[in-house]
Amino acid sequence: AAVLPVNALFAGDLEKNERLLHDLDDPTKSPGPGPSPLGKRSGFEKPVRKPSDISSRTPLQDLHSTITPADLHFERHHAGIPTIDPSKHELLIHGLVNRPMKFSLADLKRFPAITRTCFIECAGNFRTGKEEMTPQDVLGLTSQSEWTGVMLSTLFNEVGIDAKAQWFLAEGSDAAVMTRTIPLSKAWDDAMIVYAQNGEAIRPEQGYPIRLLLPGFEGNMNIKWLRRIELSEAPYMTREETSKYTYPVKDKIRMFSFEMDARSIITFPSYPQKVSKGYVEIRGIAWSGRGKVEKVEVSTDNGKTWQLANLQEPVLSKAHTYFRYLWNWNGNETEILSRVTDETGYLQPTLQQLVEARGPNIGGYHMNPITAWKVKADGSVWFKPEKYTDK
Amino acid sequence: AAVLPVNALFAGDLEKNERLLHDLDDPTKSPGPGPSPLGKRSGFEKPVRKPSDISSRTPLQDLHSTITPADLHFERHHAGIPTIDPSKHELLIHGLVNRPMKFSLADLKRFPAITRTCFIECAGNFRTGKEEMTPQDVLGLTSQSEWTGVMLSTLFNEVGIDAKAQWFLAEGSDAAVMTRTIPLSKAWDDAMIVYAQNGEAIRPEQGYPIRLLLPGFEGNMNIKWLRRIELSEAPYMTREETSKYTYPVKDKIRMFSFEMDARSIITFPSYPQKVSKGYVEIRGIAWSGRGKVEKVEVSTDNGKTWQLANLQEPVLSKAHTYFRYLWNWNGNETEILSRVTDETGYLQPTLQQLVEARGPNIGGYHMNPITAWKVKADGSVWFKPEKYTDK
Amino acid sequence: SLTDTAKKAVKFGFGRTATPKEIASWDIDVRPDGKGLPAGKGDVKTGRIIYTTKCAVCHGANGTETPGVKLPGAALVGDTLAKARPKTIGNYWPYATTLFDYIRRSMPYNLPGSLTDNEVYGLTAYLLNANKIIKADVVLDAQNLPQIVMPARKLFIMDDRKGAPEIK
Amino acid sequence: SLTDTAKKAVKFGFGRTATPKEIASWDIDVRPDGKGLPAGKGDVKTGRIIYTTKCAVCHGANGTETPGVKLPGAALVGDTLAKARPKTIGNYWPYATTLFDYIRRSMPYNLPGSLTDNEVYGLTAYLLNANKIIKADVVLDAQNLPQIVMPARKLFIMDDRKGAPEIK
Ligand code: HEC
Ligand code: HEC
Ligand SMILES: [Ca+2]
Ligand SMILES: [Ca+2]
Ligand SMILES: [Ca+2]
Ligand SMILES: [Ca+2]
Ligand SMILES: [Ca+2]
Ligand SMILES: [Ca+2]
Ligand SMILES: [Co+2]
Ligand SMILES: [Co+2]
Repeated sequence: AAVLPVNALFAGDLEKNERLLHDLDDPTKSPGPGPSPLGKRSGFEKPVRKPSDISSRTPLQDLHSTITPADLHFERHHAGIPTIDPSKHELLIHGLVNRPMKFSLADLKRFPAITRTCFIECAGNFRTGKEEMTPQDVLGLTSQSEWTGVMLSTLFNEVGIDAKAQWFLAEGSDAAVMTRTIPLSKAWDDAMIVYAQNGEAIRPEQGYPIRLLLPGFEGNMNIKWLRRIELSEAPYMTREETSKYTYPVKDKIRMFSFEMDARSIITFPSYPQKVSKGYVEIRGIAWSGRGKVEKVEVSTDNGKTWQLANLQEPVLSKAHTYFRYLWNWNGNETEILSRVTDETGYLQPTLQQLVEARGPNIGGYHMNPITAWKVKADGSVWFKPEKYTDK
Repeated sequence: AAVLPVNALFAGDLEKNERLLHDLDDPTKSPGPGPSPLGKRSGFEKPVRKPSDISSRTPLQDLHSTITPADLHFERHHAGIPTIDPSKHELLIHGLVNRPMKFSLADLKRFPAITRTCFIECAGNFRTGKEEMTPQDVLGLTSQSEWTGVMLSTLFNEVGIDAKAQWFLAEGSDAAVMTRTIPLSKAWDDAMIVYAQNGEAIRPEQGYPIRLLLPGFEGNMNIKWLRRIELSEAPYMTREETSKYTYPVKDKIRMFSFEMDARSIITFPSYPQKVSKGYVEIRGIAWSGRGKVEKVEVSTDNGKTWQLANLQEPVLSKAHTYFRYLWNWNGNETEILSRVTDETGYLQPTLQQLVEARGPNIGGYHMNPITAWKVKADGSVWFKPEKYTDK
Repeated sequence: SLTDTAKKAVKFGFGRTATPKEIASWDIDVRPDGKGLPAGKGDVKTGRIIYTTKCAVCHGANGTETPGVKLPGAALVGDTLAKARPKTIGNYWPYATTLFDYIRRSMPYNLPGSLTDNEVYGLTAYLLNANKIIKADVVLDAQNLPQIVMPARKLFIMDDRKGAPEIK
Repeated sequence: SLTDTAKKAVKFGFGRTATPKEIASWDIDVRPDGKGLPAGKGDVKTGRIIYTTKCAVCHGANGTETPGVKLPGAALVGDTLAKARPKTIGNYWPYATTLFDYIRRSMPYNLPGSLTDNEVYGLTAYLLNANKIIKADVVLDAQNLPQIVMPARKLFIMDDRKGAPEIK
């Protein structure tokens, strides 16, 4: 039986010839291409991460909600992205356990699964220094995903944990063989071994095929390409928890600061956007490593007064939370700021408060100051860089 | 000053020469490539939609959570995907309004925004017929996204709606100039004009740059590439709401069935997966166009008895909801099924109940029967196709 | 969760008034009561000629199903008898205005929007006649098209389900 | 939301026992108390030679910051004086075992995991001596390495924040 091609399939061929007869600017006048195995972005949209040699930053100002598209998730690598064959990858759990065990990826997927939406943020997330900075420049080392995997407690139950164990070492299979020590309590609380990100397999940059997920803890501790966990009485004092991810606090150096402190940033309006007089919906994200966002306040008068912003529901624990505040701008130059309070009652501090609390040698880790955008009378928006004494 | 290349950037070059000296299978022995502007999937993972000439289907069995990655969102086009320049696209609202208005995409983004996570499902979503069918084959015309945009009620307030208006026509700017009539009440309830999907610009297949979002309503009504809305006293009886998306119910033909009826499907285990004796976590998704999923029950004994499944939180209204049930399989041949009850008390029907309610000429729209998977003693899993009298 | 920051009383002032010309150029819909039908007319004979030139390649010489041939377009002509297969204009379309509206906006598939209003009237006349709904000498226009009572009209009902537990 | 379908009492039986050989081949970590240090030894002199061959290209001839040159690797040698810049082994590393552990697992950057245990002892000795922490004649091994008290040790404190409203 003769079969003529149908619909969109043949539309492609027809299009080439017929389109010439039509107004090229009117999409209603000629059929477009049909379905495909995998979609692509519109050619008019080109969101990108900003890569340096060791990291790349999420374009926060381009995102309208809180799940980061996987290909825009920030990166921080210490020896690049390993190529791992998932059929060969195994996770070893040993040390202070009743039975040291190895789990294949297939084994891990058979255990009861759970999905958790939370942010992962680099503990060094915060840059300042000039007015020409976008939210991506200032705070782009944070992203959010739907993570799916097995509760670490389920695996620890399977191997049996020795009563003497207090900590566990997690080790990656990248060329840095990255290690961090984590308190055992986190495993009984909410730690997971995850194999899926936004529904599909974790992306290579995020730890394919498995990573440790420690909701709310420093990004670096969420070991990627995880291959080994060792239960121990004491922390290992690895390079990443001593020489790195520690910071001067007056005359001491603080280490093992796990939770990411609550913070917020206005992503619209921000540099280099422009606004017009009248209604401007101020938008941004807020989050806390210690639980839910309780409230976000916005100031449109240089921090003199603060107004409650709307929080996008559902508000999840340890998760980027979108906030919005409707501002009726009178056209005068001003500064706009946001500050978050989390469910523990912690209010995001000013830079001045942080410097006062930690002293003049304050480092680049766990810096979560309130930040401001300057709105000029011409509607242009600029980052307000505030000096602090790190050098 | 001489600057030597750093870290991952130069790792690429080094790798070529040095890798030969190392065990190629051990990713800890050589640095990998560094950060990039846009991530890619692991070469070991190739999830794909299944395209026909007019649609493509989401690989439900490959997804571990409920946000569908944008490039795997199902498609259904009537004249292919138009190419639309977002800077030229406008939305016209006219008819029974106080002031007919045009809104540019930039205008729309200035209005107060909201994000809603919900499914969009084709009203014709359901295939049966043979044992060798995957969840993608059976129910792949449903997907879920985080949608962001403006409430239609906000725009209707801006144009001012005439008291005589009862319906509105929504029209696309594709080559089908697709139209559907929607009751005005939906606009006051929860309809939106959305420009973002999973945070970023809507994908071309999903209506770039804007689409109508009618949470819970038939996919076809969520007009893509939206360019015009006309307020009217009466429905327009367009081809898509008369010749299509209608179905015989005994001696009548039912039209304007908006809500997608509650349904569920087990996505694991499913054809062509295999399971082993012992613990098997049964997983799947359930949803309802009328509100929240109240409960999902799973049967592992051919429908004789039913057990409550866990629901993944947060359970959102009109949204795919992941469910899981831990089954201890004794190795005997059986059938596994799921059924959902939504918050209106509606229990997903059997195919037999649907045929009894609608008569022998039942069509392919709004078919939401309970479906079963057969588990053979060898662990193989097969779809259970049930005949019904359409043809 | 659907509470945005808009207060109902507020007018934002974004967007602009649409001009009558802008509206007219996009306002192509046709309602069952005839609202939207343009001036012009067309008869069965001219309709048949246009059909043969512009439609037959996809919908078949007579618009009917051809055994053994899978056409790119659906059958348009069938037994005008309720419940007969395939579902076509004669047995399944409740309103004649829909035919005008649909052809004008989206056919021919490869060149949508290319037909003149007279051509659409003619094609509509031809297809209604082929489906034994109007006589061969009818000249269709904005006045008589909405008057046509389609055989399937009486079968169509608005959704009669009340929601809640009911399976219907 | 973190309630999965696992009941604590259940053992699933997925996975397998790891063999001692499998564990040994991956168990490369070294703890401050010396647990994990392998047999073998190394002195400053041999360490310096290995450093020059395998490390200097990235960390500089002497491991110190070179004005006007941005090295691919961080400075490793500096003023062994608390709070001096740059932060290096002498003024910022609280445990000598970390140096052995880190070098063995991830250096040289381009060929991680390629050093013998003796080489790592040697490099550790060389870098500790260059930072004025051990004498030039020390031969490092599993016994004496954990005994070294690093100058920065006394500065390090575990997180002293209590959470809640406190800004600290
Ligand atoms: C190049 C192929 C092609 C040509 C030429 C074409 N059509 Fe179509 N026609 C289609 C396809 C494909 C569909 C189904 C579209 C869909 O379902 O979205 C269709 C659908 C239709 C329908 C709706 C059928 C139903 O039952 O819903 C009508 C009426 C129709 N065409 C009329 C015409 C007329 C009149 C012409 C000539 C002016 C024409 N077509 C030319 C391909 C074509
Ligand atoms: C090809 C370049 C390269 C070579 C060769 C190299 N390193 Fe490194 N080294 C680096 C880089 C880059 C880092 C920083 C890695 C990071 O931060 O993740 C580093 C970090 C270090 C550190 C940690 C410094 C700190 O303060 O945290 C030590 C110690 C070190 N290297 C020792 C060595 C030794 C010993 C050798 C030789 C066996 C060596 N390196 C060879 C590039 C190199
Ligand atoms: Ca085209
Ligand atoms: Ca490599
Ligand atoms: Ca109209
Ligand atoms: Ca057109
Ligand atoms: Ca060990
Ligand atoms: Ca190694
Ligand atoms: Co980091
Ligand atoms: Co559909």
